[in-house]
Amino acid sequence: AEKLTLMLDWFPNVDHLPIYVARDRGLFEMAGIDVRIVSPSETADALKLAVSGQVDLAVSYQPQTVIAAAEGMDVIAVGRLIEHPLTTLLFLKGKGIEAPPDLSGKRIGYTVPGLMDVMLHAFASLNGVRDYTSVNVGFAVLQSLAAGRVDAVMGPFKTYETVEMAHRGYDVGYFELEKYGIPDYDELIFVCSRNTLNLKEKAVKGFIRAVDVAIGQVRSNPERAFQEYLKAVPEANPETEADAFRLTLPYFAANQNHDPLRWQAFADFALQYKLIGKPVNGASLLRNFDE
Amino acid sequence: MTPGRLVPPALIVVFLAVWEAACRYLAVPDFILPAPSRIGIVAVENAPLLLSHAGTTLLEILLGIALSVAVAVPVATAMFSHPAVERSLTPLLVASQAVPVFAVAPLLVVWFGYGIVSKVLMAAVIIFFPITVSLLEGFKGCDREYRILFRLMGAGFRQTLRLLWWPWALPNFFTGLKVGVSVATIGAVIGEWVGAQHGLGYLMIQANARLRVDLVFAAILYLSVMGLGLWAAVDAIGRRAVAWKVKKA
Amino acid sequence: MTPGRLVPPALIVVFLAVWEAACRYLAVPDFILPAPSRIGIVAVENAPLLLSHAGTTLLEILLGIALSVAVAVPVATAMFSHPAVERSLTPLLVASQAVPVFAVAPLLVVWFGYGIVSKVLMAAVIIFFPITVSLLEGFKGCDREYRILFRLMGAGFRQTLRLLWWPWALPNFFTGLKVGVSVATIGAVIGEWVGAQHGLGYLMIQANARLRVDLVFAAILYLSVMGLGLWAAVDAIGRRAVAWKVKKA
Amino acid sequence: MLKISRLVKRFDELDVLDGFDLEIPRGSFAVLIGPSGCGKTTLFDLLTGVVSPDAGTVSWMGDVIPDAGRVAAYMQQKDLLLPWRSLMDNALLPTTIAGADPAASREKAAALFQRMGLHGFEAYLPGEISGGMRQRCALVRTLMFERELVLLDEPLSALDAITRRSLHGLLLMLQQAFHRTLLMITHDIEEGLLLADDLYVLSQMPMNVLCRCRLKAPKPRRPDDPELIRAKTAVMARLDRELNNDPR
Amino acid sequence: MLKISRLVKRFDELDVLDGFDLEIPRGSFAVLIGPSGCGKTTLFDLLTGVVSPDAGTVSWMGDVIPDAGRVAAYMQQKDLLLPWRSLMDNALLPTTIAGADPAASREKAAALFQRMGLHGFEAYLPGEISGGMRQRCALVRTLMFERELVLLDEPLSALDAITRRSLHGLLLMLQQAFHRTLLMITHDIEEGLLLADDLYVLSQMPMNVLCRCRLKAPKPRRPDDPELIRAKTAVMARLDRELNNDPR
Ligand SMILES: Nc1ncnc2c1ncn2[C@@H]1O[C@H](COP(=O)(O)OP(=O)(O)OP(=O)(O)O)[C@@H](O)[C@H]1O
Ligand SMILES: Nc1ncnc2c1ncn2[C@@H]1O[C@H](COP(=O)(O)OP(=O)(O)OP(=O)(O)O)[C@@H](O)[C@H]1O
Ligand SMILES: [Mg+2]
Ligand SMILES: [Mg+2]
Repeated sequence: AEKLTLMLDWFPNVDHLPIYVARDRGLFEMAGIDVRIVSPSETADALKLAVSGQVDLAVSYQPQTVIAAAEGMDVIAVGRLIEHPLTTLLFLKGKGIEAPPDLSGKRIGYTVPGLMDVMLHAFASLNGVRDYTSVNVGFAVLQSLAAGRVDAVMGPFKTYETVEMAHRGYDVGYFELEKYGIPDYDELIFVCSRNTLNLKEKAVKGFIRAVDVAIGQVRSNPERAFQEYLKAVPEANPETEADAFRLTLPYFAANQNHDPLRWQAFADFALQYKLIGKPVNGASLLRNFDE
Repeated sequence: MTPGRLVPPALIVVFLAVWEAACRYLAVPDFILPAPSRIGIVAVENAPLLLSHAGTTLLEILLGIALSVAVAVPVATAMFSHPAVERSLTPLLVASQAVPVFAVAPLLVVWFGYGIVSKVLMAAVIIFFPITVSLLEGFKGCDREYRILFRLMGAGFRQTLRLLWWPWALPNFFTGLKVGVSVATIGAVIGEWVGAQHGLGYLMIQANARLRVDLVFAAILYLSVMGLGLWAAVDAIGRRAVAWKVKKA
Repeated sequence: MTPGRLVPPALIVVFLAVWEAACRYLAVPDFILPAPSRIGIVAVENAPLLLSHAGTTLLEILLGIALSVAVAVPVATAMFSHPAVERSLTPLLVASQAVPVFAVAPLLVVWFGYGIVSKVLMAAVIIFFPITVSLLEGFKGCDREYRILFRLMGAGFRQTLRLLWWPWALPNFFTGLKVGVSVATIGAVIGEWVGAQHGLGYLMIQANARLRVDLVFAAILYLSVMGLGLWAAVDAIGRRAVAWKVKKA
Repeated sequence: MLKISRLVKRFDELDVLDGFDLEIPRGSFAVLIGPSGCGKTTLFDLLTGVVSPDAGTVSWMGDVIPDAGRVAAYMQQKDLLLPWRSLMDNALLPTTIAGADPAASREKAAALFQRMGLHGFEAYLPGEISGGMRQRCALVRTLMFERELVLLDEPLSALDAITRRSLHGLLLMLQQAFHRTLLMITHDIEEGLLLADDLYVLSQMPMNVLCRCRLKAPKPRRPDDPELIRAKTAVMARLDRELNNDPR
Repeated sequence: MLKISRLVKRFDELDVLDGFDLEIPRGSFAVLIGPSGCGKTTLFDLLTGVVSPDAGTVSWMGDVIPDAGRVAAYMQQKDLLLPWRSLMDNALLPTTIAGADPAASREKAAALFQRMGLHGFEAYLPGEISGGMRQRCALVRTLMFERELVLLDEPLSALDAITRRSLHGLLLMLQQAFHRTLLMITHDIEEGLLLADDLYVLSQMPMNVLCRCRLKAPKPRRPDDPELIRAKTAVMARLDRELNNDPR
């Protein structure tokens, strides 16, 4: 079997569940590949190491991939894992926030400077949020919300922080980006370098197919898939992650067809809001195996 | 401080009591700062998991200590014996202290892969600096009169090093080593951010990402105990090695 | 090492040359490790941006140094004068070294907000330990005979501290401070990863998210220079303060 | 009066003192002479509380005191100058600590520097002067410290004969004009005989008084005084016997 | 022969030596006596290369050498014992460094310990012994170091008269049986006269030879030898004149 190394975008979580299912049900084996899964030290590492060929494949984000392309990195999206944004603008309920304009004059946090502050700015200008103060809260999302240091945070996942907050007795609401004027995009995708793709096209294709099959199987029997995941990732917390999985399930990619128009729309948005400095041709970043 | 004297005295009890009270009466949420009692329970309940991760981390730390001592001693010696080396290396060493790991993590992966090497290196890098600086200052603190005595007795560099400078600088070495082993825990943990599959640092990142703050703190408890143990061990060895100082008093 | 002697000598040139060559000929991608020439260019081109962020970080570091010295000196003194305090505090201090920042950063932010305070605290916490340990060992290293002399002259604790122990431990204090200021840069940067709007740490995270690795390294270059400057300053002050040692030689 | 009764001190397997007695009348000058390593410094250390005795008592003017650290100025065998302070600042240490008037103290120290032949070296650091100069500086420091009892452990051992002789005058002045009680260790028998009211010859460990030599001749004495020459021969012979009876 | 020519040494504004000359015949015993702080230790330091001269030369057996560090064993005024080594290990330092046979060295050191009255203290640390014992240990260490020229800076100043006298015998043996050339600083004029072939009386800074006293009497000499007593008075008078002409 051909060996492939996959680097996750972050530590293993339910977003990656289909990958573990594919591995543990032998789907990779059937495709003639042997996949090693590793975690990065930081979310940008996966893409960097994939582009440099240190790992074969990486789980990355569509915005990150667009940025990488604008920076001239030779990255190519080969598959999809989560097909809509999970990123939201999260707020605590009961503080008078019902619609985006209610955020005017508030203090709003964001998680990743350079990315989420841009999203916040775009969201605010598209939805009439005025006179707000933005602060970088880093990874202290819950803490800063709960302590009242901020009124909302741009960046948390609607499938994850919401669950954690709920489990701790906080009633949270969120605005979904794609419903408030920000172009729809794929939250999690698989990327690799053009060079890797040339050298290992068959294996990569096999990998994407296997994940696709796994997503179908997960859909058909979520409960069993979740049990398998708990076995594969013993650190997982069964209670909260069950809820997170339930929320994530609808977003797993229904197919492996990249939509060049959707990519282009996001790339144009990124250019407009200065997430990137030069235009990116969306279609050139994509590889659809099913065509 | 001998291990026996590490038995937590009054101040520690007070510290824990204040912490516990703060969590209970100020209603500090668990995920901001868990109460010590909660941390204790989690630490005991998850002992098998934590211990198995702790083993990995301890191994990395011990190897890191060994590696950094093995490098720091000759480096400090070279810097001491050749002022040109000191002038060259000092800026590099000091500058290296300002490099955050996340910037070099991919590089470490590129060069050393996902195995134990990169973690050991991270731990070693962190311990290295205080040891080298302390040892060098110790060497430099040696009274000139003794150096001259050795020169008059015809001692070469190696002999002077072995018989004079090294015993002279030993207390400083141990001061540096104590600072070093205390921060070595952090070094290994940071190292584990680079593509680890096991270890307390890995566990902490996982738990942190899962917002299991109590488990994070339980892991910190294990790390702290490990750090204390290393400190106490170095202190005990240090005391033995400079017994003549104690005896003189 | 006086500032003048920091002028990069041969070894540094060699180091940079090897790095440059590695990037060019081993084809290390510049988003993993940029060549020094590239970093230099970016550092110069973006000087206004970098300098403005560096100003913020420098202020945090300086305040952090001031704060930690202000706390370390009395704490080390108390530990020295009351063995019970030492027995109580040592485990807490050592254990605290095993606490990774990401665990406490949220706490600091929750308690001290998004202002400068939490960053100053982060820097101070990191510097505090080496200074305290070194100073304490310095105090302890004072020959018993001198302590007795002071007792016979009827000196109280404060007088002995001021006239004997403090000057005695001054070289150790400066060793600790040197180690401290070198790592202080990291302290401030980590503090800026949470809840900052400005500063080199903030800039680094931002540049990293934008995959501007060369800018990340340019920021590190500024940090390194800052660390070197602080080191050289402490070294110069330290030399002046222990001039009698040099003169004696 | 300083009264030492049944003082006992052991170091591990070494019996340094095993019931040592001594009485020094107030205002007198006592000199201790004994073999090297017999326990003289240890006795001074016990008197001043530098080390604590295993048994025995010390009393001063009839009161038993834990040690004489509060009533005595002690010049130790090592000079113990602070290497970072100038000679003047070292000499001023006792008055700085006592909070005495700085100007007056400085004046007094300057006079002593002059007297000791250290004039001009006030600003030097201890590392920059000769062994004898260090010793003289330590002596100045001790004299700056006004206590009724003065303990001197080989205070003049590193000085040339002339400087030494001039400092004998200073020590006698201390006794006679300032009414101090002096207790001095020396290896120079002639020096002891020139200065002492009572000269004690000490035994090897465990240390005891072998003989007490009461000297009545008025001071200053001359070294060629026949009484002194006789006494010197006697002390020498006693020491000789002590050291050669028990050849260590 | 050791020949010192026109040696010059300044410390800042202090002219310690300003053209100092001295010749020591091979195999002879020279003693230097001079006021405290006049530059004797500095002269030894210059001879051994501990400090470097501003001008002047040193030659040994006719060859100009940068310093006599390679031909001399030097016992410094401070004992410079390593506090972490036992007395025996301190004494063995020169032979350890020279790589000499450990067993033979140990035997030789043991004999010297015996001779110095240090027997039984071989395992003690320097911090656990008396000042005089430290000095004797430093002397043992110097003698363990086999060099033709031996420089001794006040080697016996902290010892009692009897121990001192017995060590005079040792030093004479070193000269007579082992044919060493000895150069010794002392403040004890009688000691100088007992041992010296040539005794030099030195001036204040800048240091010069005030007078050279050639002693022909066979050794060992007796202190009550009338020639010695006469010489002692003369040296004393010369020193006195030197110190009181120029009262520092
Ligand atoms: N490092 C130095 N810096 C400045 N002056 C010094 C230094 N070393 C010695 N001196 C000066 O040189 C002079 C001679 O000192 P030296 O030690 O040679 O005297 P000495 O003759 O050995 O005296 P003693 O008999 O007291 O030991 C002294 O006045 C001293 O102050
Ligand atoms: N800290 C110690 N530990 C063990 N033994 C000690 C200690 N201090 C002193 N001694 C021993 O006590 C004995 C007496 O020492 P002391 O210093 O009192 O002698 P001394 O009479 O002053 O001699 P000197 O004339 O040589 O100064 C010595 O044999 C010494 O080894
Ligand atoms: Mg003594
Ligand atoms: Mg001298």
